[in-house]
Amino acid sequence: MAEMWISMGPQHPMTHGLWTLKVKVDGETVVDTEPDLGYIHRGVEKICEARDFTQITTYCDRLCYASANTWSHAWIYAAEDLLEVEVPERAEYIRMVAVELQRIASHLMWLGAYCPDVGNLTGMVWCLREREMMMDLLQELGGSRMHYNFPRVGGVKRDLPIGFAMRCRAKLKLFLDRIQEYEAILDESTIFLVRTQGVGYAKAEEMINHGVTGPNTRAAGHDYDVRWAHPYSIYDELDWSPAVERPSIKGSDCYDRYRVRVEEMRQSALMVLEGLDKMPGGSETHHESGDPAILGKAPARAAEGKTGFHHFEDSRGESMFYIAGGGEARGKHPYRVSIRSPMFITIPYAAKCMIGYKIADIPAIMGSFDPCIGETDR
Amino acid sequence: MAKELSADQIQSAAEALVGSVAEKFTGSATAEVRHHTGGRRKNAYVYIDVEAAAWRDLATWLAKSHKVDHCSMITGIHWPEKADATWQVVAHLMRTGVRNPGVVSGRVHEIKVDIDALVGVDVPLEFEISMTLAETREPSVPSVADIWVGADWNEKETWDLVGIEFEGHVGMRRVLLPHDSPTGYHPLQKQHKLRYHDFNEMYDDAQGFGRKPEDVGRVK
Amino acid sequence: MDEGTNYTAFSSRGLLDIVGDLNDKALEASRMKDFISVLGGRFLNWAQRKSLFPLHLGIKCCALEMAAAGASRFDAERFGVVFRSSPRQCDVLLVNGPISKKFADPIVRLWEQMPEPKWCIAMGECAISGGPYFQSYNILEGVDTVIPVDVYIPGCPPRPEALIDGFSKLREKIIRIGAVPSGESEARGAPIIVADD
Amino acid sequence: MTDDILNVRGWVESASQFLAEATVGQSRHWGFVDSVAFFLTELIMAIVIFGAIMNTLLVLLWMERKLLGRFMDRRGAVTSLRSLWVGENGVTAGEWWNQLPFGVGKPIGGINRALNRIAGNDHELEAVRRVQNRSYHGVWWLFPGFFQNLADGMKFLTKEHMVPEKSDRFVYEVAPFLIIATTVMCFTFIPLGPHFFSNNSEMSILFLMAVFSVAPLGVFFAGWSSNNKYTLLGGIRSAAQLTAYEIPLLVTVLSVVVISGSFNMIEVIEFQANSGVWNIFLLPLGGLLFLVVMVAEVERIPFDMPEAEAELVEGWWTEYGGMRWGLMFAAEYLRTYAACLLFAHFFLGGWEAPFEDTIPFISMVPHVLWVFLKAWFMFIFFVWFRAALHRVRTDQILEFGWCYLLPLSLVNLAMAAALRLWVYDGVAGEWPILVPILITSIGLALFVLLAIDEDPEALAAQTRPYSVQTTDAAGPGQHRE
Repeated sequence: MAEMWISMGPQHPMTHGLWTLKVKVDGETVVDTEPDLGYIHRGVEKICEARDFTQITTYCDRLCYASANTWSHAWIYAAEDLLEVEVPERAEYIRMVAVELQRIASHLMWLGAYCPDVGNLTGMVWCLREREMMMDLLQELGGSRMHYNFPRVGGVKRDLPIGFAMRCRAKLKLFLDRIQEYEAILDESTIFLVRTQGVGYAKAEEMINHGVTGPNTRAAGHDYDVRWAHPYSIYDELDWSPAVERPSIKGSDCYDRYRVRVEEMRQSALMVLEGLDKMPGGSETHHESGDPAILGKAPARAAEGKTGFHHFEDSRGESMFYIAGGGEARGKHPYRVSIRSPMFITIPYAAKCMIGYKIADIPAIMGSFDPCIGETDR
Repeated sequence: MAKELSADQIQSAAEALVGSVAEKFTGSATAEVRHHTGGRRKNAYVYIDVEAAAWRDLATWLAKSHKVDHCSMITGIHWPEKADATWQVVAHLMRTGVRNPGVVSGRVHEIKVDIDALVGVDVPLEFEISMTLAETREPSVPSVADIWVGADWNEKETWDLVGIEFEGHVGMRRVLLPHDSPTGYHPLQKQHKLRYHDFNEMYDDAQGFGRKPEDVGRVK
Repeated sequence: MDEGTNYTAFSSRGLLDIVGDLNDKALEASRMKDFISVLGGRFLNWAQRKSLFPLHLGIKCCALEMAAAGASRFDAERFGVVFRSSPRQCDVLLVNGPISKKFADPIVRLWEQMPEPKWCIAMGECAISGGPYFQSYNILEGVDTVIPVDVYIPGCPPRPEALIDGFSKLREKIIRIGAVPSGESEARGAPIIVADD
Repeated sequence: MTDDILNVRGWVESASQFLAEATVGQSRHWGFVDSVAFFLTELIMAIVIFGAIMNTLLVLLWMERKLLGRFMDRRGAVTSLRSLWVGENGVTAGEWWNQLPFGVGKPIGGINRALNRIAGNDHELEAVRRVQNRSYHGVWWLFPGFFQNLADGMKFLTKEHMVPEKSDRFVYEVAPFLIIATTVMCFTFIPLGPHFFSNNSEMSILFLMAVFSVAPLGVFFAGWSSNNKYTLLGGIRSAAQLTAYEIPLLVTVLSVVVISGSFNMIEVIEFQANSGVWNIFLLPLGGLLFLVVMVAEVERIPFDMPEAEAELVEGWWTEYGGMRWGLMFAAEYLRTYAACLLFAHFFLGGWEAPFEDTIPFISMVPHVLWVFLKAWFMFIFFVWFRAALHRVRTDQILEFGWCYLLPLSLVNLAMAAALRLWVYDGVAGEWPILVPILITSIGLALFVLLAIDEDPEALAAQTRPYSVQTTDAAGPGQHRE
């Protein structure tokens, strides 16, 4: 068959979200690919120049909608760097609980979307069933199911509700057994292994040079993690180590990326359980919102010419906010907000990864990089 | 207690690097060690102010001899009121130290980094490199897409939204805005205002798609 | 050979027209036509109401609520709502995110590819009025600037129960008005807003 | 022929004979009485068989939805009969029956009100009626969700028929007829009972297999003609996959014919009834092969490449909508139903009750029931595969078909011939009871041993059971180095 360009268009079951992957195909083998992004570009950086610091948190929730908390916390850490704000110890622990629960929910959404990519609908419904548990917990913290607007500059909006710790421990223990169910239907299914092993090779050095970070590089055998390399929050007081996978000689394949994320789900669950035990002031006490134990004082205006930036370990890679303060002329609004989306850099690399494989491998490889188009198009 | 990079490891690595930048790029680049000012830990990072012309060989020097292997983000900012520094490009780089795992007796073993033993060039470090350009119609900065491929799509996005050219960039095209948007239209420049930024033009027909009939003339 | 005629030896279309007219007049005369059209109409209306296939189109956060509505806790399949991937096999275009200028043409093409008795549900603030991005330079203010919309589901994102209520509001509209082609907008009646009553 | 109280064919023959004599026999063409009677019998039996299959097909669809719902921990469709007369959330279509001519509407209105009162959801309190909105499921506990598939099917009638502009119009419109006609034609040769069949030709299995394998041609025409790259790929994949699985299918069916001694379907079943042992116990490998090959023939999940949801949007039927797609959707399930019925006839002894001669009154039960029960039981496996397994890639499917299934089916054929010649014909024309027991136990032991392929050392060391360290097993990847 002559080579032909297939446009896997904006509306396509393989694309989790709206983007087009133009694939040049020779028979069944992929010869060349070209991603085309920008279908839900909504100019968040331009809008943020007309909003103050608390209003921008809601926009950052809606950047990557599968992991809203990690993005709003990334923004708040950058804003605290700009406004030179101290955060009380208890607020750091509550933030860690919120971020790690959101990381589990985000990885569950990824596994739920990855199973139909490789052909099995049961995996999706099971993972979404567990994600509902995590969303219930986050709904107690933030108030709504998906976009929580939970962190504030200097702390958190609300303390843990009464009884939250007990419910959280029960659900996480149940979740730790449910992961065995996923591994039963995925790891022990020969067809899943045949579809994902040896597919979508990517070496560590090549990835980091291409700007790909997070679970995708840890799957390639090096335990680089922003949480220990550029330390923030209270990860040093918890007993955890980055989830690393032992790849093959030719680099990490889809199966490694799947293993890394399942391992990270387990670790996040254990971190939340440990965080609840070590919470200063105990996880049963409840402070009123605005109490200095959970919300420090924070100025509303940035000094002239002051800038602030912060790297954050998002569930898909290393996300980052760079803010240029506007001084008196801009009032409460920042002068420029720049958002580093890990997937905006990973998708072109994943598209290059597909060359040489079959058409049926495109969803397997693309899905294993966990694309989230909301943050890509900003 | 999980191990993590201690503050003085980062501090010493940053000072070492700032020292070598000072004696290598005396004229064109000034480097200093700055600290994050928020949160629990005030980690150090390297801030380099470089002229646009010297950006490319600073980048190759950092990549070759200081193992800066990851370009995190390139941002373009438009300061219309500053005549001498109208266009600013801020590049954030990182030294991650990610290496391919070695093969031992036919089996690949992953790398578990011994954090306390990291010293000197192996310590992961953050960089913020800023370049400013005076008032011009076509601001342009040399491209580093061939040194770090990660910078490729960052530069495309920066040109697409802010309008700063990158000489030597292969295949510059619009990635986020519609392909048929007018040439020279870069929305993040300050002369473009948000829609309805002042209240009274709430319902005139800014986007040219025809308003719903019953909304014409209504003041919000 | 003008477009559309079959390649068979004799033009079967002519035969079909003759037989069709004959049949029609006979049924008309014996008043059987009303009998069939009323009973058949009610049954086919029930069939159309009970199996509304939305398009597998996920734009932004409301897409995850749509997936949650399809999953096991808020099972939308209880009401015959099964997500199909090709617009040819769908009845409902569920728009669940902001429509950017780049996606305006593709969404109109998707709408035109759907066979005729079709409805459009605007789910979430972004689809209703551009939502939090109404000031953006790249976002249309609501999907009704390009497609006629039948049911609006407010919320950012609306809960899966609201999405399922949106489908039941659409079923109410179908039983009341019937499967009117989307061309005649006045015969379609006013759009419904969920949780409005 | 085992006698059966449901002697449908006998009744129809006597009825049509009587009818023919009463009409043609009295006229001057009395010579044609027998041929008219024969024509009437065949016509009525064909319609009866088609009706039985189409109605029990709804059972199949309902089983699929409910079983998938159970595997996926959700309820599945629950649309029930009551939703016919109960409106939506209290909104009804008004007094529509008054528009019916000749006052026929009055009784319908009366029935509607009575049903609403008995099994409706009208409660005197408005709020309770609105909340208890049981328009979708409720008191009518009879198979909730059974009518959902009926609603899906009938909905396609009202859909607009769109033909893609640049598609090959004639082939686009004819391809679905090719698929549907050949699929329905299969059922003429599948007997549902000893006296409940439409056609009992001498070589019925041969003709059945020929008709069964014409449909993939229609799939390829449909894929090619709708002028869409996805459907073209779907059509080509379907053609490649089905040629790869046609030969193992025919060889497995041949092994059943060899062991049963005849090409006629009814004689195959009679052989299993008389010899006292079902073929599944004699040819367990054949049964397994037939199941796997049939899953590939009807393109269900593990071998779902032609309509791969993930990358080909909807595969070869992306451009079809409305009634053509509805019928093709039904044709896919009809082919699965034919596969289940064939498995029941070839390996599970057709209409022979499990302990036919030992339990006294079991032969009083109409044999059609056993055929349907066995077919539905086999359908559970099809749904189980769909819920548990992932989609295999096209080149892996073809490799599996040519390199594994074909040799295995030849081995199975050799086993069947050996069993027939040495054991059945050699001894007294009756299976010695030891042979099936031995074969089944060895088969089960082999299956369990082969199924446990986890490599504990590899799982513990978190490396790959399939060593990918040196060879690049699945990923061609040559283009990149």
